Amino acid sequence: MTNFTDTAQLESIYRSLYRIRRVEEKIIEVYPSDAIKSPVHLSIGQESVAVGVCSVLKPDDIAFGTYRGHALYLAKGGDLKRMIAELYGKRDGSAGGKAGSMHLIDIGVGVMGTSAIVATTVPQAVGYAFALKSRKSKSIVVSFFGEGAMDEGVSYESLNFAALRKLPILFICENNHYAIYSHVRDRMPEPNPCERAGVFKIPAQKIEHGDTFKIRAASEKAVDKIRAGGGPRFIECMTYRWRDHVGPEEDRRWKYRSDAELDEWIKRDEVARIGGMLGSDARRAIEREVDAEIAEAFAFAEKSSFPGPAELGTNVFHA
Amino acid sequence: MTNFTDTAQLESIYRSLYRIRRVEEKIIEVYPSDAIKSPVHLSIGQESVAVGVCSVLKPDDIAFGTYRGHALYLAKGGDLKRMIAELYGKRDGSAGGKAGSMHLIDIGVGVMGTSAIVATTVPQAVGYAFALKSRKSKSIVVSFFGEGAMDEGVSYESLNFAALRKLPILFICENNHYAIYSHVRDRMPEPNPCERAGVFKIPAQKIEHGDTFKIRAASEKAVDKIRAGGGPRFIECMTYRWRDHVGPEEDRRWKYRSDAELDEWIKRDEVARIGGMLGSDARRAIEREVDAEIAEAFAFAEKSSFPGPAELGTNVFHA
Amino acid sequence: MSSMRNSNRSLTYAQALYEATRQEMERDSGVFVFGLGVDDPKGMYGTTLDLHKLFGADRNFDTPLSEDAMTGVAIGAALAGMRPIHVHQRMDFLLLCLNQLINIAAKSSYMFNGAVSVPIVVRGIIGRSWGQGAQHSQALHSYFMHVPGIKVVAPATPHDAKGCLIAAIRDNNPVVFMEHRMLYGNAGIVPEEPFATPLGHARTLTAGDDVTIVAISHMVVEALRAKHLLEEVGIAAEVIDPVTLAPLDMDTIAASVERTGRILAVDNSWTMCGTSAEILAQLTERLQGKRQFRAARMGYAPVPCPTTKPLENLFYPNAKTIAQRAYSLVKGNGASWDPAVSEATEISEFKGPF
Amino acid sequence: MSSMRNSNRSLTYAQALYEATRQEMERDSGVFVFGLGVDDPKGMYGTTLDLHKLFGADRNFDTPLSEDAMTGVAIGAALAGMRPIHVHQRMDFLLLCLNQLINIAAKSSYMFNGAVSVPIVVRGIIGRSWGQGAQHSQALHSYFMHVPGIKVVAPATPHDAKGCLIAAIRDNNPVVFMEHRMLYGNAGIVPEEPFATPLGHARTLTAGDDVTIVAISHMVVEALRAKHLLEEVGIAAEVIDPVTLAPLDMDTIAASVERTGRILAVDNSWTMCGTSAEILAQLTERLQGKRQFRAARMGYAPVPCPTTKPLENLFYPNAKTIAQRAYSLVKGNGASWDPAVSEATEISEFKGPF
Ligand SMILES: Cc1ncc(C[n+]2csc(CCOP(=O)(O)OP(=O)(O)O)c2C)c(N)n1
Ligand SMILES: Cc1ncc(C[n+]2csc(CCOP(=O)(O)OP(=O)(O)O)c2C)c(N)n1
Ligand SMILES: [Mg+2]
Ligand SMILES: [Mg+2]
Repeated sequence: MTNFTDTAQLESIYRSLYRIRRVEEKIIEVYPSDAIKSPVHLSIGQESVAVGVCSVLKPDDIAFGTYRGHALYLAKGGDLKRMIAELYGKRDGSAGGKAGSMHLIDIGVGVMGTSAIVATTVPQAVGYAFALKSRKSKSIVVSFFGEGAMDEGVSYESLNFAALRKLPILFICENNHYAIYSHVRDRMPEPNPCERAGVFKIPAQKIEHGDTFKIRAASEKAVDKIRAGGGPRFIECMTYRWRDHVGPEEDRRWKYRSDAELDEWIKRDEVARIGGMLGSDARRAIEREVDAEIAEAFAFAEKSSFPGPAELGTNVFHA
Repeated sequence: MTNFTDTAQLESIYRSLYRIRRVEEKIIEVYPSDAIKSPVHLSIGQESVAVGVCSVLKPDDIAFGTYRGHALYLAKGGDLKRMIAELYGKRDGSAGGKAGSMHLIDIGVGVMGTSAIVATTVPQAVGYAFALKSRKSKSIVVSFFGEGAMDEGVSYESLNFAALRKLPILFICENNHYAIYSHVRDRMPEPNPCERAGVFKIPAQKIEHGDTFKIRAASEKAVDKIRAGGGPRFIECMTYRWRDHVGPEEDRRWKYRSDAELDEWIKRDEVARIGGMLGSDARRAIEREVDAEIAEAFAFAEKSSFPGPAELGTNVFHA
Repeated sequence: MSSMRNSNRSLTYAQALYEATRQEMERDSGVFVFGLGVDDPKGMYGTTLDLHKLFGADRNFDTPLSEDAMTGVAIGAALAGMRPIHVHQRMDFLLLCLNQLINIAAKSSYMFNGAVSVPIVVRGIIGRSWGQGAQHSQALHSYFMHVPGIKVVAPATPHDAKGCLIAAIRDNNPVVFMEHRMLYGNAGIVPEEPFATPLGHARTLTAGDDVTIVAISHMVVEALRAKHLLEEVGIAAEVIDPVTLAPLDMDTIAASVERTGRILAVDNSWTMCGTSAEILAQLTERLQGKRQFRAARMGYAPVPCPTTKPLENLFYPNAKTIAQRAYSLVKGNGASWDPAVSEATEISEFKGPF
Repeated sequence: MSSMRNSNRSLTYAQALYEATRQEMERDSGVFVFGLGVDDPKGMYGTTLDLHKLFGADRNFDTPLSEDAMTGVAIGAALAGMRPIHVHQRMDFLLLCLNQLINIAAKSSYMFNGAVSVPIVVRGIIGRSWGQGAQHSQALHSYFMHVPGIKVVAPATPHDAKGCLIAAIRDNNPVVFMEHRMLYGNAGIVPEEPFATPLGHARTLTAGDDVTIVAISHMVVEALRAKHLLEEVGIAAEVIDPVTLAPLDMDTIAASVERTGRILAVDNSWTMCGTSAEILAQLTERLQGKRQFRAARMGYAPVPCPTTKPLENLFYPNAKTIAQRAYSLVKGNGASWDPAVSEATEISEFKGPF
């Protein structure tokens, strides 16, 4: 591990990791009841990326992400109750029930709306960074996307423009090896997102094994440079999705990946590893608190009402 | 110069260069008469790229290009009479007058239809190469595009797929430094098309100064490797457009580029340089022949009739 | 192959698509299938399942997430004489393909005066339910209908799924083939032998003299249910499925409306500048001075698709709302009626997780 | 600024666009302009000429050829509170932008239940003549009209060019702003002070009781010429310019047709699933049982745009063909008439080279 010694920070990181993990597990538990009629793309196994990066961001930094957005939303400080209510399709959801799991938003904490179309938020993040720079803001933007987004041409256009204009943006490529069931090596002659970012003269770094501390350290350095006006940076975080691409299930039966590969990543579980670094009392206290908060959020979602017919037509346009 | 000693080949190259130059000059001459009501993107100054590359292609190799397509069309063997008739909007044109200068085609010699939308023919060329490979053909595809196309995301998608599938395709980036009046360094943090192609593990090479022989030599080597199943190659040919982006005029008055830069390139004129390598009799014989052919082609176009109203509705669909 | 064929064999819509594809791949080595996930263990809802095992990895293959270039690749392969089938899990992704489809595919034959043809099939699957929402439920047929040079087919039955897919593959022009995931499980009789259903012909599914209901894609199923509801109140609806949207068989529709004097056009998309607008406009042009008629349109509510079920229910026309609208067309616009009807099973039984 | 203003000041359409942009950039530092060539020596036909010299290189800038990402950049900047104006030299290039415009811009306000707005203006210039051909002459307004959440404006006069552009910039929603290069040279009276023309209101340009002609963009000019031709044969045409296409002011159009009993809808695009289809469909819905009417549509010929002049002439409606069609609507469909009319000067005098 890195020289990461501040206990408060360690606890805060564990809290964030554990909270995401437990929210996802609770979703898995509830899902068979059909209370959540929304395609959930779970972050289990990938928590460390959002947690590591967001641990160095300020509240008014801005994050753009994807339909696999639960971890990012929570790590950046998104409201848990409104998230669960959104999954339930309820009026108190972050988008009043109109959006579901794939389109979380909490602009108060800088979580911009996520998208179900791969790579679409990448240029938006760049545009937001352009605005911040124009306005001489001290804030920065982080753009989270899967390695699948690196197949899309718009990502190259976005990297090029961000570099050309030296924009304050950190690109985080969450490389979980797969786009649905398609391995990255079947989509790229060489799976080299960092090298690809590099041709735009964007400093790029790859972090192996989903190591939370290394992701945090790399992000910290990158964010400092970006804030100092150094232009965009790119970090590729190797990670792994434990569950099926979408839905609550395990997916070993589909045989598109080997059990051994999956098991190796499960062994690397960052939640367990970092939890193990805490004293057992401290750990249990965090877990109790988080569990209670989650129970409350699901109860809140259960109790919230569905939007009524009049809400069908609201907010198509902005006044 | 390279060790290029075969006189017949030298003559053939000169003929091709001179022919393109003279066709363009004749277009400039005729243009003020409004006989050509078509946006002409002249190749003057850039002849060596198409000529150098096409000099190593076989008739059944396939070329895809752009709206700046006169040089490619002619170098690959396209019918001159039908080209001029097409510029005149006449029935005997390569597309019956429906297409004009931006959409030349002569599939008999492997010139696929060019497009007025930047970068659109790049993936088509890749698709054609996919078909050739599937069918175990010995032919290859060459995709010509301006450096402006390297701004478009679809080019990265295309390079990636071509490399992934090891397709028989040669990418020729005609880097004339400008997209309309926009310099490449204002569009790329570093103008490095070769490096960009390289991340897809496509061998890439840059040829300076529009040198016909170097372009030819590089193409020859690349084409050999491609034909042997080595997958895609990429050549960036530095070149320069002497005239305005579109239309017959010079464009010094627009001041988007320096006279000095333009004059330096005009000094490098490959038509004059290579013409000077020929004996004056041989040279004059070629020029006479070509001039006569061109005169004939323009006369042919003049005489051809316009399509009639019934042709408005033909060929929307293929039977 | 055996000559003993079961003429009453039933297939689902998804199976019919699979069979059409497999048979065409057997017939013509130039036919190939590609797109995100086509060779994965789910095989695009079974419609492309394991085709690579039968025909090789070059004829049924996954691609990078590069919809724009892959569309160009399809066009390029078609220019070389092949017959690509490009599959998109959601039609919404076609918004990435329009430069190639509209600027190139639809125009090449004309622009090059017949020198080339672009025989590609673009399969687009319309999503619905379980919170597919604003970006996974769009149907873009009107975009392709608007532009000359491209055909559009939207079969509603397993029989047409097979016959039209074969026709689309054999067609020498670009064809957008629109499917709806709520139709995939529906079963119907489908001949085993390959057959091509000629494009451009509407099907009159039920005869009736009171009102013509033209419905598109999944709305055909809802319209047929509505027809049964309407029977209960003595209204005979003639349900027409255009099947092909470009070219659109307006002769059949106009002849029906000339008889019934009433048209309800139910689209599986928004009405504004959509297929239902075109149908009403053409009827107005054709029947003016000949036959007065009453007209109404239904389609998506004029909002992006919401995810939560109660609002999604209001977003789509259904058997009940179609029947009600037809009822008021027939009885006069004030008339209302509240038929008892439960949600279509393909919707109520759909359980995600996607 | 001086209070002594010339109330009869004349500007061209292009100058009006320039003035609107400059004034809004002065008013609001969040307004910026970008797109291929906006800061080049030609300044997008003068509409953005040298704005960077007035407002700095960050507020009027050229971009790489990356339409898809640049559209996303516009959206992102708008999410951050800015008001980008993204300029496209040809509307055809918008086919590269539809994923961002349709899947994101049009849906964000609704999908996020009002938490964000996307105040972007997308300027698309329609090309025509001198062999622009199939890929440089398309008008895509019906694509944007089809989808809820995005506005569409297509001013035909210098006055509306200025007023609508200002309104579009101030609007809190995505607005597609459609221009036509054949309108750029037309002059008209335009107030100097900034003014916003409220979106969603049609203009009745001439009053007439015999036939309503609704025309779009450059077709407004041709329709007005047709109106004069029709006067010669005693036919009074009411020419309506919808100005805004989404939302479409059907009240004005329907009231006119209710009076005239005749509608000729002339679009600057294809008719199939286009604006003219929507207009006829809504008239049919609104006037049924109330007023019978005769109807016709005109638009691009149902082919890709050919380049050669003799065929291009047949591709577009013009003053003569519009007048003839209106004539036969009024006199009965058999009636024909051959008015003497020469080609519109903005077309005949257009000399390329692009
Ligand atoms: C443009 C587009 N193409 C295809 C899809 C279908 N799709 C949804 S998720 C996905 C995989 C994306 O993989 P990646 O970007 O690596 O993210 P991950 O799911 O692994 O987090 C695909 C192909 C889509 N939503 N958008
Ligand atoms: C997709 C697209 N965007 C913009 C344009 C407008 N345009 C026409 S040519 C051109 C410049 C292209 O430059 P380059 O690719 O370098 O080719 P060159 O003209 O220099 O040969 C541009 C921007 C277009 N035709 N297509
Ligand atoms: Mg992935
Ligand atoms: Mg160039």
